[in-house]
Amino acid sequence: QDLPVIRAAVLQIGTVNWELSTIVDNGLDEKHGFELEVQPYADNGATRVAVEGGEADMAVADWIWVARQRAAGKDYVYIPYSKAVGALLVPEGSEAQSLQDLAGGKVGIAGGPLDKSWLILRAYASREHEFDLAAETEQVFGAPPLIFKSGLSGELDGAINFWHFLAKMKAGGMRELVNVEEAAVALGLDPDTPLLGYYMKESFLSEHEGLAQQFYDASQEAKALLRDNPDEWDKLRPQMNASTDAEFEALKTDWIAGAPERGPIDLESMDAFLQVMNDLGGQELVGQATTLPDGLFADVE
Amino acid sequence: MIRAHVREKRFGESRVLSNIAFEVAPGETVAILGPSGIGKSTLLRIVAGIDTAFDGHVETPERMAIVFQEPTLLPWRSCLRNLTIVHPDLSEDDARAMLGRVGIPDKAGAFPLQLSLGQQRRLALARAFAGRPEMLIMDEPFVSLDPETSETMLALTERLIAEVRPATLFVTHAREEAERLGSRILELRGTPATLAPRLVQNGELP
Amino acid sequence: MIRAHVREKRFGESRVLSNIAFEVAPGETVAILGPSGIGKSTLLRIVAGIDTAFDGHVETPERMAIVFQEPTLLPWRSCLRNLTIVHPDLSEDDARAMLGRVGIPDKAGAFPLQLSLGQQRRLALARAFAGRPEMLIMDEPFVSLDPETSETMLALTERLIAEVRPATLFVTHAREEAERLGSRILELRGTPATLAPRLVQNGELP
Amino acid sequence: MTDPRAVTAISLVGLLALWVVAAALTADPQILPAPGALLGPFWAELTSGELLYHLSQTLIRVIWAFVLAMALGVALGIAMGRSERLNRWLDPWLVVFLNLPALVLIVLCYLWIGLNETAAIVAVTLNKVPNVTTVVREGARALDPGLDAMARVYRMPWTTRLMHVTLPQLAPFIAGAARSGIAVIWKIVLVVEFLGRSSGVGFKIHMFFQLFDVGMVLVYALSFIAVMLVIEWAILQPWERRVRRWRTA
Amino acid sequence: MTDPRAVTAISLVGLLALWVVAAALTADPQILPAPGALLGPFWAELTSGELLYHLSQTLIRVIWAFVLAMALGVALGIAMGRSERLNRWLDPWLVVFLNLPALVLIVLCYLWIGLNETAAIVAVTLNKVPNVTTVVREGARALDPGLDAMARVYRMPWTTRLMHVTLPQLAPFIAGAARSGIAVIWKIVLVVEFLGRSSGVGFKIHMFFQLFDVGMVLVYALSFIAVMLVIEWAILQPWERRVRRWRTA
Ligand SMILES: Nc1ncnc2c1ncn2[C@@H]1O[C@H](COP(=O)(O)OP(=O)(O)OP(=O)(O)O)[C@@H](O)[C@H]1O
Ligand SMILES: Nc1ncnc2c1ncn2[C@@H]1O[C@H](COP(=O)(O)OP(=O)(O)OP(=O)(O)O)[C@@H](O)[C@H]1O
Ligand SMILES: [Mg+2]
Ligand SMILES: [Mg+2]
Repeated sequence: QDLPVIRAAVLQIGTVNWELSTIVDNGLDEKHGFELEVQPYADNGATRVAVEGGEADMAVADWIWVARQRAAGKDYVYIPYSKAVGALLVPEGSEAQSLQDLAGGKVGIAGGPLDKSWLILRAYASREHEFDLAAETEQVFGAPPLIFKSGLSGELDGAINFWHFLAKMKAGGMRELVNVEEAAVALGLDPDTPLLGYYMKESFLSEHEGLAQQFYDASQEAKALLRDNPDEWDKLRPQMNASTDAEFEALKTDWIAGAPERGPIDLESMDAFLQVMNDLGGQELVGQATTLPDGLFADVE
Repeated sequence: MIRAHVREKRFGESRVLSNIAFEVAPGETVAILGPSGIGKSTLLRIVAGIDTAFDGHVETPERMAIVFQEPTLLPWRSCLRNLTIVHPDLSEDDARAMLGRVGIPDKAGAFPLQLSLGQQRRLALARAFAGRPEMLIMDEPFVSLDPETSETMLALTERLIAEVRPATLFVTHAREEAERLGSRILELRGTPATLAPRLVQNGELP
Repeated sequence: MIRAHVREKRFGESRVLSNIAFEVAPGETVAILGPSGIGKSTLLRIVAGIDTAFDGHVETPERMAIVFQEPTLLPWRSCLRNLTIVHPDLSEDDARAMLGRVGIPDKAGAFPLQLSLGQQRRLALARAFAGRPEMLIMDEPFVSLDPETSETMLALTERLIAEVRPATLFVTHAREEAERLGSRILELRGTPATLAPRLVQNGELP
Repeated sequence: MTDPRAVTAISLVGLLALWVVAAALTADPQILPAPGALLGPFWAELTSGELLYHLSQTLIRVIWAFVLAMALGVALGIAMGRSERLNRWLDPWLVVFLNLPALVLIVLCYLWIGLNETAAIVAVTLNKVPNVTTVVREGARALDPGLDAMARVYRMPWTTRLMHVTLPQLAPFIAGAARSGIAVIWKIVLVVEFLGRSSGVGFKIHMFFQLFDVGMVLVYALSFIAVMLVIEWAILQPWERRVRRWRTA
Repeated sequence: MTDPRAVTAISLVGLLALWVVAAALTADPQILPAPGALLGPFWAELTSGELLYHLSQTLIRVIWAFVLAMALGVALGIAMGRSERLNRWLDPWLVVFLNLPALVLIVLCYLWIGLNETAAIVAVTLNKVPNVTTVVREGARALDPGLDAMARVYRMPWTTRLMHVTLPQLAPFIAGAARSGIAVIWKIVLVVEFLGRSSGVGFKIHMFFQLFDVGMVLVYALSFIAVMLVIEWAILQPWERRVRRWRTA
């Protein structure tokens, strides 16, 4: 019983919990030679403090953030978890047909001015329509639940939110104006880039050889289970906060669609993505990570 | 005209005043005598309308002036302002003159806590005299003063009373003072305190 | 033994005391006289060690008692506690007896603000008398008291001084009081105040 | 209307009525549910033991931080209020710590001390001490010099002086700082909990806020408020009445 | 060491030294950068205009909320402190609003009033008023009844009374509430800004916290603190010295 323990700091309501619960409930952790211990927190910042403070070994973040930290000297290593799935929604009665129609309107953005979906959409608008989305609209940066509510109430002309809120907003009648995936493709980016992932400290991984691969295997097996086995979803339903069957189905479909293919990370498309982000967000977004830092991605397949 | 009838005043269980009735006409000066703790200040507070928790009734003119047993000044305002804040109609020159009359002409800009206690008491007197009160209440106004200053203050009071003719009620422990200023003397006696009979005939209400 | 030599005391620019020197032997009682505002309280505060911002030096015994010009009680503690907090060695019975001697035997449980001003002053006297001070300082201790109570307090003071024989220094405006209690009288005069020459010969330092 | 209990009851009912009206005007249970709608969830959380568990966690933190912050803050406040010299030295520090964002202090505490209970309590205490100090310092500056002289002349030992001369004069300042203090502390505990604890009302409130479940947010917030009301009536107000007796008697 | 300016300077240098030592001990510039490491980013933010823009946004909100909260809080505090009757009616409300989590009030304000400036300022004000009221109420309860009687007998108009009798007595309470008040307000403004504004120091701090860029968090936090130090020295302390003159003269 000397299995290495991975302490995962996660948002209690994060969708990553669905995967982690599946791993623990099905004993996939022990099967792959480690033990998973989930620590719930109420805020993303808290999970990061937990890892940095040595109270946890793993948390979830987007890889640009991890790259930034690594370039700044932290020994964080990234393991893919999910693809980018985002969209800009407009209210039910909106007549907007393209991003240009939002000119003069108010756009609510949950992730702040450096939100990746927002940046991609800005690039897309300027490249496709020669339209400066940031200059032509008024942005309201707010907490995700407030953007959710203001979006539904019609106070906003457009809204970009985290994807589980997007699912609910769509279920509440809002319409997808532009999908971030389409926009990414139009920009020549690989839509399969796993934007979200787990990160662990390299020092931790080197104490347990092969642990990254073992965890990745467990993660992939859980994804497969969830993709192929609807019963697993029924077990998760209590923690999914879906108030209607429609919401439940939407969350489920979107989650499965967001699971990246198994396989090593395509460094080239990652680099291309990073360059675009660097162009858009500049140093404020990527810090010193103007090129892919060495050893950022765990060597998993 | 002050008309007071205090049927009873008690603090909790202890009865302090009982059945005290008197009148003070404008221009009349009534002295109140009585041992320490008998209820003199309490009676003055009732007459001034500060203490309303008693059984009885009191009628007084509107414009009154008071000298408390302690100076009760505004410590955060200069001596001059202590006069002009209370009497907004008083010109600064008149206020300065008033300070001169009570013997602290050089203290206009000083704060009360920079005065000696006797000087504070004189400032309190100046404050009372600076208006033209229809009614004047003073609780031991001339203590803490040396005989000379005390004489000056007494003379000043006499002049004010002669000029303005307020209905005046004052407490003192010095019988000479009472006899000099007072047209009548009320003496409090006993527990609860009542007016000592021999002195009140002409002041009592029917 | 009190030894005081105040070369100068000033408040800002104004000089209040100048070149005042005297001694008070144990058992001796010295009265200070002088008009209001001359600097009597200031001198007492210097001697008591409260005011140290002066030019000169003062030597005093360790155990002292003081009666300020105002009562200066702890308003949030009962009368009894006002005695026992200041004198932790005083038994409750002795404290009650002391309250009796100053004429407020029934006020042990009352708060100071429930007393008349005269009663508060007597409590302050009781507090000073309850220790066995080697040095006693009193600033106009017997004002605000009717003649009878005043007499009682005077007698009480005499008895205490005879028993405990402290070096006593007190301020008064009443010459009879000064002459009755005081073995010597110091009179302050002028601006800045100095000791009036005719009265101080035997008390002056070389 | 003279029975204080009746007044309090009516007053609270009035507040409830206001809430009902606001809820009716809002007409969106997602934004502001009516009071009745919270009874079910409240009961569920209560019987599951969740509510009591998180409430007790938060209370323990609040009590610790409160006691520490008041003790340190009052001591510092008295010292700085009485000594102009000391004040001149420490005042810049006070201003800096007073205005340091809670977030910064909390994160630094977590990173230095670790993500544990000690760090949480230290963070809250450090956040609150400057507030208490500021208020008490003003009180210490306003102390009566007459009583001070009296205490000095009668050679009171410093404990006696503190107990019977200084603290009673500071009582209104301490009462004010304590009452607004508990409130501020509990607000900081909320932040501390959502930034790095896995239990407590703050943790739950933030989580339910992420889910936009205003009802559950209110259930937890109001449970704490109920506790505070009980403390107010059972401890603070009787204590204050006793301490204030000398004024009104 | 008698020149107050020198003392203040030395004291601040000491604080800086403490920081340098702490940074050296931490030995991780990502957790706590040394002061020197912040000069570059500070200069960059200053010259780009970013810093001044966000700082001014925050200051405007702080000033608005401060003025509103102090005015309302002092008025309510005086009223409740003087009238035991009114106090009995309003006290339960006070306790509830005092302990309502900032988050709840802020979110409700944003949802009712909209994601705008008014909502932000109202939310901060509502959060702070109960604190001011609590402290000032204690002061109003401790008012000197002697001066009160004097004001009554001399028939002072209520404005005179307020200006010359009541407020000077409340000055230490108001000063305490104001100083700890600005600090609390600015902390709430931070939360308000990160929950729903697109400008201000709180918005930036939260963004940089998300990026785990402690250096920039400190740049913004310390810039505000610098402003507060200036306000303290240029406005608060001279004012206090003037108001307190009667005590020390
Ligand atoms: N803090 C102070 N600042 C400036 N001047 C002061 C201060 N305290 C006292 N004085 C002045 O010093 C002088 C002496 O004051 P002191 O209180 O000693 O007088 P006193 O002889 O006790 O008078 P009284 O008999 O009226 O009590 C007075 O003129 C007073 O105005
Ligand atoms: N607030 C109070 N509560 C209870 N008893 C009080 C209160 N105020 C005064 N007393 C009592 O009422 C009596 C009368 O007090 P009052 O102040 O009127 O006396 P006085 O005649 O003015 O005495 P003095 O000459 O000493 O000033 C005293 O015995 C006092 O103890
Ligand atoms: Mg009296
Ligand atoms: Mg004097």
